[in-house]
Amino acid sequence: MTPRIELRTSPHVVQGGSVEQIMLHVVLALLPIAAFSVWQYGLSALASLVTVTLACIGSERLFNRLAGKPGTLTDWSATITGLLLALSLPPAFPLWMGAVAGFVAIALGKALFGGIGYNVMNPALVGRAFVQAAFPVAITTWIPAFAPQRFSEFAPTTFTAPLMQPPDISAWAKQALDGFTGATPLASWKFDNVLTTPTDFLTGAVTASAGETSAILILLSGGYLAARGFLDWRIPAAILGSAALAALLFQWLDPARYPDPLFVLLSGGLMLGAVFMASDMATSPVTPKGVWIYGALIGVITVMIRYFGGLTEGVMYAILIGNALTPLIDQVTQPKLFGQTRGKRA
Amino acid sequence: MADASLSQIFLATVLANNFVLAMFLGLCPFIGVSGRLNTALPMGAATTFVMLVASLCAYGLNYLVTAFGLEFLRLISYIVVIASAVQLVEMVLKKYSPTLFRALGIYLPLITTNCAILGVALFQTAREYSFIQALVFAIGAGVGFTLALVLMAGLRERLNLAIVPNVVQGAALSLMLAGLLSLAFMGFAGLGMGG
Amino acid sequence: MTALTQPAPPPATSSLAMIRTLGVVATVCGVLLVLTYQNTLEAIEANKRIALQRAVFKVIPGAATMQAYYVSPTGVVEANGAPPPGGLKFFAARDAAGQLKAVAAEAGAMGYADMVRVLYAYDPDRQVINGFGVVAHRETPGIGDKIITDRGFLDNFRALDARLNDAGTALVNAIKGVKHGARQHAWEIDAISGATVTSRAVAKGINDSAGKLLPLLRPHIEKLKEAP
Amino acid sequence: MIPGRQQPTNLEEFLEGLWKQNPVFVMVLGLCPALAVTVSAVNALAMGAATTFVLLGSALLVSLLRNFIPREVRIATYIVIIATFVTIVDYLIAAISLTVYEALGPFIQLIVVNCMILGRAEAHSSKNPPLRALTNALGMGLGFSLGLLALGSVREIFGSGSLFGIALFGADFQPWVVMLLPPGGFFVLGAWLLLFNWWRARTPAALKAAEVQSHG
Amino acid sequence: MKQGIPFHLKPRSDESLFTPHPNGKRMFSFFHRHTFARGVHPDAHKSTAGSPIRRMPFASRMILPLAQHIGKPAVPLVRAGEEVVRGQPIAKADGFLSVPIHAPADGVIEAIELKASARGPWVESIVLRVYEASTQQVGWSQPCDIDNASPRDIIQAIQDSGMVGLGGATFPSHAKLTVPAEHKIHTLIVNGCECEPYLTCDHRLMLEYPADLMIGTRLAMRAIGAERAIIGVEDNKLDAVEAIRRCLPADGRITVQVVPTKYPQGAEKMLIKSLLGVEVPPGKLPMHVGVVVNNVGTLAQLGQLLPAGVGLTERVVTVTGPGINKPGDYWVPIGTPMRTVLEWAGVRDVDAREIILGGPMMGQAVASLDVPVTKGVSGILVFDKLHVEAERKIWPCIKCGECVKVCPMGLNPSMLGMLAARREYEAMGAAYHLGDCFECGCCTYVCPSHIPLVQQFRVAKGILRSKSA
Repeated sequence: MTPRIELRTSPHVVQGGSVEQIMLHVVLALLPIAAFSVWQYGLSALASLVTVTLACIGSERLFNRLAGKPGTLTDWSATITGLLLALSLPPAFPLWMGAVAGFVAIALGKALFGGIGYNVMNPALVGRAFVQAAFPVAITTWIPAFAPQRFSEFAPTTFTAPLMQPPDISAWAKQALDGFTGATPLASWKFDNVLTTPTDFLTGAVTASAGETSAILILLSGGYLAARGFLDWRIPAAILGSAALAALLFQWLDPARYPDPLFVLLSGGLMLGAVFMASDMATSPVTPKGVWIYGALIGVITVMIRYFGGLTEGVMYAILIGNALTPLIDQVTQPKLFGQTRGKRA
Repeated sequence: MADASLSQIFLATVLANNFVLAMFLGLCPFIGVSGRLNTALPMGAATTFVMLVASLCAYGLNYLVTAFGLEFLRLISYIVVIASAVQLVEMVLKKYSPTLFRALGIYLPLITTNCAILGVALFQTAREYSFIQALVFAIGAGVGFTLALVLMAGLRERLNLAIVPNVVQGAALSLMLAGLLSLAFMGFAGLGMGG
Repeated sequence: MTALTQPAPPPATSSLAMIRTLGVVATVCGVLLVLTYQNTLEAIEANKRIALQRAVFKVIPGAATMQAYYVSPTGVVEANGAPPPGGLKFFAARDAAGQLKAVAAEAGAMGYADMVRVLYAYDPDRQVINGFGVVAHRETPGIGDKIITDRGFLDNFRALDARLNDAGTALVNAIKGVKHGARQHAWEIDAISGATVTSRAVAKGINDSAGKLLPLLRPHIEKLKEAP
Repeated sequence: MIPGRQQPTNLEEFLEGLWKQNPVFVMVLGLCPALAVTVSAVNALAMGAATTFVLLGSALLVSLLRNFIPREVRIATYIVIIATFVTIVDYLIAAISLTVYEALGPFIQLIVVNCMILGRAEAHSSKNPPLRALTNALGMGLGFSLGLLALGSVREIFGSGSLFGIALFGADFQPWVVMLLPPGGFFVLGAWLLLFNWWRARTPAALKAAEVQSHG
Repeated sequence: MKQGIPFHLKPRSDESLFTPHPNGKRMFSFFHRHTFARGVHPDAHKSTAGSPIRRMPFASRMILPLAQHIGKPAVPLVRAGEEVVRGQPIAKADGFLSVPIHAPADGVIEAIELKASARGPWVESIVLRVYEASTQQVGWSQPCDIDNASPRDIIQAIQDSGMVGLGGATFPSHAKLTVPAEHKIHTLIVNGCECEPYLTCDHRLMLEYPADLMIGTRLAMRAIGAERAIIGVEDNKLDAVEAIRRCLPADGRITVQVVPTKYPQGAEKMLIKSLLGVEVPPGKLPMHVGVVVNNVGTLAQLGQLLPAGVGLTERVVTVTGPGINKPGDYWVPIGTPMRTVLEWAGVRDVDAREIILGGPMMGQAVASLDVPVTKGVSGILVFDKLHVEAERKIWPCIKCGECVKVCPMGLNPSMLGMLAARREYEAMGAAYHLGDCFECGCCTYVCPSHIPLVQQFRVAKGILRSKSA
């Protein structure tokens, strides 16, 4: 009997679970949201999803080749970045701009710092913030949800020639759906004090980025991921909780001026951001206590920007700031060493 | 601008018009001293302090210079007086508070010829801030500088543990990080516009 | 420059030498400065005047001359030197015949990124604001800077209602920005779609400025019309 | 001035700042004005010219007075001299063009704290005769202007679709506004430095030369 | 009689699984069972728990390394060619921190030479050729009157028995039970957790030899002067709890307490925290909080050996794993080569991939089948091809924080791992408490990036040690 013996170091058993598995499940969890978005906005949203995701995957390949690293496409992280990015863009965002966003997301958000695990900010949000700053008009040009002909024609902006300005689509949008104002619920509230009803939010009949409106789907997908342990439930809980608390406080201070917490939770990208973007593992704190602080900060900053800033939506920036704060949060929330009395840390 | 409220000035200076991330002031120390957290914080504190000194000096000097119609001496007097004042403060600190000197002292000479310091003086003059407004502005500038410095230091410490591609090392990486931070800070644009 | 050739520290210089040097350098610099200052002063003043005039004339078409004044509760004085207490600056523009065309004033409000400073023209006869120009802004290019070019937005300032109440103490209707396409009254400013923040800043700035300036100005309009 | 090394020729002196020790790309100095005003090529050139003027003026004066200035007060003297020339250039620009003056804003006056200028005065002008100091300062100034131009051009091309105010892509071009904003400044300079790093990594000899220079 | 026990360490009821919190936080006691923070829950795989311990026959040749314990190696008392009887000391302790070695069978000393050891390097070992006629009869003894012996006598007797910590630590038991005068020990904790998956040797010992365990426990209590003993058993071994409870002495000084099943419940500091609610400060020993911890296996064996005055010549070993035909707990004579054990228990196929001494979380893979079973071997696990996962791709740390959530010592393995990758060993030791890591393996167990964290920490510790030395 001469068994072939392999030498390994302890522990010799592991839990299973792998980076690929986590990432794949996030992709799967995003698919229903993407599908809802396509159902809502039609062909344009579909084209945007496909283009942005392919741009991310292509850029990842390119940078891996430049860095001489083996392909990392199998980790699905580029796919997640692409899907998230596309879901956070307006459905009729010109495809060439979407491709730019995808490229920037991978280049500035990830490849620069050494790839997966080393990125300091959520790549999708880096891409989103870049195009928000670069193309401020296009990224605030919305199309109506559930327009009747959404499966038969593209929005005129979708196929804008590269480097060129997208055409003005207000006339097209008005004709596509009667009474379409082109303002997101947050803008309507901020500038005209018009509140969108929760029913509209839940059915998705609002003006928004491609993947923002399906609150129930987002929560279901997030719940699935959290239950499987692929997502830290504390992060969305802290963000949504602190945002709701902040909203409640302001509403209590001045009910006429500030909306109710439900509106704050349902409007804009708060749900999508809290569940899928802020929870990006590489850019959120590792310590359980740190995670709460991180989430609470993001929630509060979001409300601050929405209420007092120049922008109507602040989730993206709040998460980026949270990402930037993550190393500091990690530093101050190092776990308490077993047996050490509190306050005495070397 | 002269009628802006204090909280507005403070918020705008710390966040929306952050000296480093939105106004490009104080980049040399920002790139140079942001490598480690334990130096970033005292550096930020020292800078804030010097800004306050500079702001006080500039307020007085501007008053004098305007009163005598010697506007063409403004820049020279600012830089000379601020540099001397910092030197003086350094000496006083060394004599009366050695602990504080050890904490801040080594940074003071580095800071004196930093464009953020002169920036505080020049901007408060250009915007015709009142005395109190100028002080709040200086503190805001210092806090904003410290915030940017500390954030940057945190990120850079973390990236020290990453396998960053070779061509991105050094100043290029710092600038790209600063760009990302700056991008994130754009979210604060217009914060406090409603007062 | 290198450690290899580090020279031994030279003997300490006497204080006299230091002071002498600083004195010489200060003198040289002072001479240079004064020379520059004197030689450029006129050109700079002229530049500023021309720039201001150009801005005012752009806001008040047909104007040929302009004069800056301070108005305060005590009266109107020509703007030379410091303003009187509570004084506000405004410009009176006259056409070639010396007739008062309109008055112009600067207004400012916090926009998206920083102060938006604009110049507006007020026609005292019709009690409307009928001219508008942007002096300085740091708004987002492509969005906020549409206030300079957007036709629809500039149309707001053909005859923007700025009537004073009978007592002459305040505007009858506050000037305010409304959502794009929702303008119903002559005192409303139709915001630029997508640039609501900047548009509203302009409206707020003009409202604040006009609300303060016009009541002060009203008693002196006739005098202004007379005085050349 | 390492002993045994030959005194550099005037051409070398000139090229040093222009290329080998380029203040923007190699030494990464004077970043504040480099990033703040380079939203267009014209602004970049104006800033470059202003800085070059101050460099030349202070180099000349410092070099002339070099044997006269005691060591103890040299920094103070240099600062005064530099501040003088900055004030002069401030007035000159305002006299020449108010538009440019307003575009550059307080950053003209901030030239005074550009560490490159003080560094030149201390490391070069105070040790060399006027002509040599001027040559070196001119090289540095042009190198700085070149760096600013490189930044300004990229930012103007992407951010406004034009170069020196001349439209390049027609009316329908979509400007990349971010390039005119602070993040764009950081990104473009970062990208240029990246390019330089990459280029230097490909030519190890050049890298070594640069290292020697920057330590010298 | 109990005045020596600090108030906050008052014994808890041994009745309930849900012991109330000593600070009176009763409200949460149903949700918050008493245990340490964090840790993991690996699959138990304790299929061998149901069958009694069997005896393994003598191998024809036994190998007895002189260093089977922590401390100085023993000094041989025999020469090649000498005949020995089972139980006879063949090597004596070299100083206090050392223990003797006894012949596991009748036979003749073949040689004293270098032999392969489980840790890799070859070590000085006594090779014993076993007579085929050797019986279980112990031919040598030095009985000890345990009822009247002084603590010092007991400790001497324990050293003479060659006993070491059988849980795997192999720290000489007499040394562990020797408490410096400045420490007052109030409690002996008997560790019956056996939190490692697969292992059941302690479980079977508790079931089959509870009386011996009582004797051993009492001896240990006497040796250290403890007023009480608490036997902590994980709640997946309630039958063992029942068996022990039946043997508990009437004076109530020995109690058994159930703790939740969680890895690493059996680590000394964790068990103290679970049972008493106190944390042993970093860098300190249990005796600093008035506690000494001993393994059930050790005490049960002591209870057998000491009254008879015989040495440690065999121990219970769990031989199991997917690659074993006849898994079970065996009395294995110390010195039996691995090959013999595996032949006896049957290796399922020739493609056995990994052979581990000890449990799967902290045990050590062996390179050679000639390695003998030593005093510290609690289990032999054989994983076959199926169960040894193919080379898993190692990803960069994605900072998921799972390791931080499971590290029982409250370390930040994520940070430590990244520092290790950059060779920043000083920072690991100084700022991130590397020294407090006891290599339980929880972090590596959960890491989705498959980073060999524990291995990195071992290397780092070694480098730090060699630097400070």
